[in-house]
Amino acid sequence: MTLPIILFFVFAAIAVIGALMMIFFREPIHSALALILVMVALAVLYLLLGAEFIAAVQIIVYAGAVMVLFVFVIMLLNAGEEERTNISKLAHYVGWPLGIFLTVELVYWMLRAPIGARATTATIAPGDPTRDLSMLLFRSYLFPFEITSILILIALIGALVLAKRDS
Amino acid sequence: MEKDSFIRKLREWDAAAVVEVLDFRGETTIVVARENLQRVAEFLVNDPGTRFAFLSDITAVDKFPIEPRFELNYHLLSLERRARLRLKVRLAGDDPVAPSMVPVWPAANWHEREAFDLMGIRFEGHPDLRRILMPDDWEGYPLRKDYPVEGYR
Amino acid sequence: MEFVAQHPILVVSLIKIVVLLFLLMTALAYVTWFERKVVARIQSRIGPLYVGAHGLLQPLADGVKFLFKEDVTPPAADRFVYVLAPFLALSLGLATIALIPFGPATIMVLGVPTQMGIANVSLGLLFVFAITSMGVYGVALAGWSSNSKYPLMGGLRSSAQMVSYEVSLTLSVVGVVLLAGTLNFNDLIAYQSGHWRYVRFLPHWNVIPQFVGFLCYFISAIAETNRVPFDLPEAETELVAGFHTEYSSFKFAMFFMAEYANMITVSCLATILFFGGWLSPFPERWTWQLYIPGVGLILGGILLAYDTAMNQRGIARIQLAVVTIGALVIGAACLLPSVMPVVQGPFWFLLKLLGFLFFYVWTRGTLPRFRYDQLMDFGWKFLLPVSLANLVITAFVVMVLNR
Amino acid sequence: MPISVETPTGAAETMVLNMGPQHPSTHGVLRVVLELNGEIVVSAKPHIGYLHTGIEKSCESKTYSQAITLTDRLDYLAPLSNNLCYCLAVERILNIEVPKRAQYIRVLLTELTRIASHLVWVGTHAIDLGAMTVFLYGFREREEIMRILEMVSGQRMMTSYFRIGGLALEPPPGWLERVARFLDSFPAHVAEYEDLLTQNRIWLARTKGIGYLSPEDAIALGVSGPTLRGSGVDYDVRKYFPYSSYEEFDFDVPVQKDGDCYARYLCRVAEIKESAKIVRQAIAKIPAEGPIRTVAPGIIPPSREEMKTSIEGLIYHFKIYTEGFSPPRGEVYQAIESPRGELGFFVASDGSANPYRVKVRAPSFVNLQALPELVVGRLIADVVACIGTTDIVLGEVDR
Amino acid sequence: MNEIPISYFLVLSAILFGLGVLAFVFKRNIITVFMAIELMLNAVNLAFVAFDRARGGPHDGWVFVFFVIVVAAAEAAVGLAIAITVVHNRQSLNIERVNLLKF
Repeated sequence: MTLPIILFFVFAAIAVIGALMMIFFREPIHSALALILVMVALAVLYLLLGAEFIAAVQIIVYAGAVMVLFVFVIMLLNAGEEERTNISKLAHYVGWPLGIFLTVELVYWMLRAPIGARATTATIAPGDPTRDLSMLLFRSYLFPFEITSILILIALIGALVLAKRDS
Repeated sequence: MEKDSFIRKLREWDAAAVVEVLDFRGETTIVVARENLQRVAEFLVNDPGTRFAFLSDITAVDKFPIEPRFELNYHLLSLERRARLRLKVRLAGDDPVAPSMVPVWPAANWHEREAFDLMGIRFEGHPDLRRILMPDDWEGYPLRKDYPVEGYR
Repeated sequence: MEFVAQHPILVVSLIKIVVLLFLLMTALAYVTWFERKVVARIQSRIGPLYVGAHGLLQPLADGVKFLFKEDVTPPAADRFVYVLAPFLALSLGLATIALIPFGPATIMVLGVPTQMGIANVSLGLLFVFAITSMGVYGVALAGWSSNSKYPLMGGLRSSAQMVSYEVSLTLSVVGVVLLAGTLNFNDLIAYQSGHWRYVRFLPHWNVIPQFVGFLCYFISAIAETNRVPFDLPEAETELVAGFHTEYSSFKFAMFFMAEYANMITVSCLATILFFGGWLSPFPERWTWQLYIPGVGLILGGILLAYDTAMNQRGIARIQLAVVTIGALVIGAACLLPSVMPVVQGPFWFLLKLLGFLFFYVWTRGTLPRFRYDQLMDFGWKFLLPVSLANLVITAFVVMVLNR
Repeated sequence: MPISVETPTGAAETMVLNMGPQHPSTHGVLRVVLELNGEIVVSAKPHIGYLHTGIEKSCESKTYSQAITLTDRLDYLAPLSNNLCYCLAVERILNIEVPKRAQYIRVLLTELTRIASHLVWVGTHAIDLGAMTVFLYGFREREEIMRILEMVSGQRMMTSYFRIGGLALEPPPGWLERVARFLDSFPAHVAEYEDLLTQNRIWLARTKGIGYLSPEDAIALGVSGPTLRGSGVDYDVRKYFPYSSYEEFDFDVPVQKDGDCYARYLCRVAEIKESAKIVRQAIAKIPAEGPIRTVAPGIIPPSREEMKTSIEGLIYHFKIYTEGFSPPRGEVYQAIESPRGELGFFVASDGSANPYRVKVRAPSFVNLQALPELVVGRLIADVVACIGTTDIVLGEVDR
Repeated sequence: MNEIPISYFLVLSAILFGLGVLAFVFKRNIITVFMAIELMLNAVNLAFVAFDRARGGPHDGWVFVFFVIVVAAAEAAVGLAIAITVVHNRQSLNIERVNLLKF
């Protein structure tokens, strides 16, 4: 057991427990907090994978902005406990088995993935990773990058139009 | 004397409006009948010769054993004429109701609420006649002379 | 034990964490004392006076008071979140300090050369922003979980305020990053060493080319830490106490400490990004500057000694005597040839930090408070465009110069 | 205890916020029920009476002289104004004239309390808007005025220094010099407040255009004092109906046209300076020697010397202090310009030794009525500014 | 020494994705349903980063994570705006009540 492996298991456990808590909590704000926990744990895992920049972005954008938005909306709508309604019979009886089956299947295929089976984090990429990322983003992927900025703008305007009360 | 001119104007306008004129220490008081109060007030506010647009105060006085028991004093001020005038209305003890002056002077709102609260005079046509100083569930009208000053209610 | 021996960095880091946490907690307490004294001076008062000489033990007394006060939880509160919020606020406030370097990498601990500062991360600046961006939760959750109207409004206000000022805060430092070409604090400071080529007496600090960026940064930082004139989330005279209205006892103290920790963090950042971090403002050839910390402390000690002898009586005299001797001893120690180079970095760093903290208090003593909509207008319609323009111009200049 | 609060507009998306009675910026125990849409005030209802002490009723069971001490408790920031107004009213009923020296001293002291009151106002208003330093500066100067009042009357706040027919005591020697010293240092201090506030961008943004009150509305709502003059109406009782020799003093009545919080602020600051001017003139006018009480046997207590030396003096002294005096039947309404506006005392006498009815026309009470007019449609932060500039004292509102 | 098999990350990613699907199916609050989507996106991101690490080389995987995060942010903004509108129109956050295509 080396330190990175211990760290991995600790934060993987935190992520899974957080995800479970998100499912089982009834108050939306508690669910949101659990999800934030998952995201922070994931950020640490990214660090273990050597993706510092992605870890920082994960926290800044996901935990620091998107989830703030969620919390903000929950506060604004003063969302209380979920009401228990009859969910569809199918989901009720087959939901859990199907979900677990899906998970197991995914795990199986992930383990059989040709790339994942033999590699470890020891594989070290040459060069400065953040510099490489920026080169990729602003050279090879410049067009998609610009498209996403337009997407953001559209989302911004769309959110504004949707949330604005009709006067 | 300018004050006499107000009275003269009032008399010219409606001879029956002025019931009585009192003068004490340079203060002129015009006693008006309850029915005429609103008309007189409107005249005093609107007539260019008087222009009592500023209502300083409304005071209710309880003359307990004497009838008519209540006196309402409206202290008026004319900023243009630099003059004060007191309108007085006498109300019977068993019928302490006066027309509300809020339409004429918006300032009367709280003054009338206070008179209602502490003296139990009701104002007809008041937009929001609730107790103002005393708690909402208070019984009795503390400033009346027959209100016990000591002991428990 | 073997595990520990295998990971000496772990042990050294733990030691550093403990030492820094202790120093930071003390500093937080004494920043309140500092603030009260300075504000009192501005307002022609004396400030804390009776607990200890010059009120020096006042922070201690406050701490004890906070610990022993009744801890009230509103019955309608969401207990879990209600308890979580102050912990979140304080831990996030303290966590950022871990990334701040207080001096160059010179000390040896357990045979490991290490830096004054806990972590040296290659994307240090980015991680500081990552942690501060989480800071909203403490305030927002506190406001929401109290289940009371004033805290809710304070919480909503502050979430909006902190999120919007974060944008201009981040944008205003991008100029510096563009100039230095790095996000690492050590490299950022190294970039600022030396002096300008033509104006030899001016240190090569980023504040000179990035003055607009600095102003934007510092204004946003004041807003981000919810201080006057942007203290709307806790606007005392409107929202009673804003998001922490319902908090009492130590939970309240935690919010208080978090606020001061945030103040220290953003001041540290300003020091590192714009004022050359631990670098001294004087050129290196002036070797006498090495004596400044020691001589300064000794002079301060002498002043204190004079005060002790002339103005103090009784127990205050003893307390001050202890402080005086401490100052003199440390000052003398700073003159030892082995210690002298080590204290240079922290000395200049702390001096600059203190300057920023003083500025914070100064604004608090001078300015009225913005109204909420004016604050938002200011953030979005003035600060953001200005910092964006600063960014664009800087990028252009950097591009032209690098060509 | 749940308090049901009606929402006047009944809109679904609004929130009702109880501002007060325990709130840092309601200046006491005012409770304003605000209906908010977001942070915008849809309706505001002031609820008062938390400090109701029944002073008017209490006055009816006191003798005329005893009632003076009650008037101190009305507007506790300017107690001497209340004393003065009540004494003037009773003097009117009695039809007695106060010696000139006493009149000038009255003017001087009431103007000092006006300065003190306005200083407290500037300070509290500033701290409401977040500028805390002005508050402490204001209290620094007020402290000096309090010391002067203590020197003259033995009390800092509830002085009860004015008595029917004159003053309570001969002021101590050297007090005028002290007032003069205060006046010498005072203008520099006022300049300090103005430095901090008058041209401050944030201050302007917080007060300019906020809480507009048109002159017509102001008159209709009976608003008086600086709140009225901020709307451009130059009504000042000291000029319109001079009392206590105010006609002999040369001063201006500051008037501003804008009718917003800033205009009211400017009015009050200018008024501080005008008051200082009046005080300076009063110092020059007050004769060194002369009676401080009028002579009216059976009504005004004789001087100490007379009480000790003549039998009539002793008898009058005993009678006045045990059973009081009985003015003729009649009722008067006496108004003065208190720091907050037209302060009126209606005193009715039935010929007995106790006032039959005392009614206080409290300027704060009337001015507070205008609050909903000022704040509806604005933000919560503006409510604070508007409560600040209406300058209410709850002791006077609730009586 | 400092090696973690990449497959660990992949398994974790699969588990998180499965939990996200379950949350999506079982949660009835419209906001928590959005959160379930975020969880699934996060799981996918983890897989991206892990694969990227396994490949070494240029960090195309990171670029995709970057894009996913951006799209998730946009989605959250629009989605929450829709949630607010739904709540204003239906007075309920329950997703079962939002069964009409037209209000």
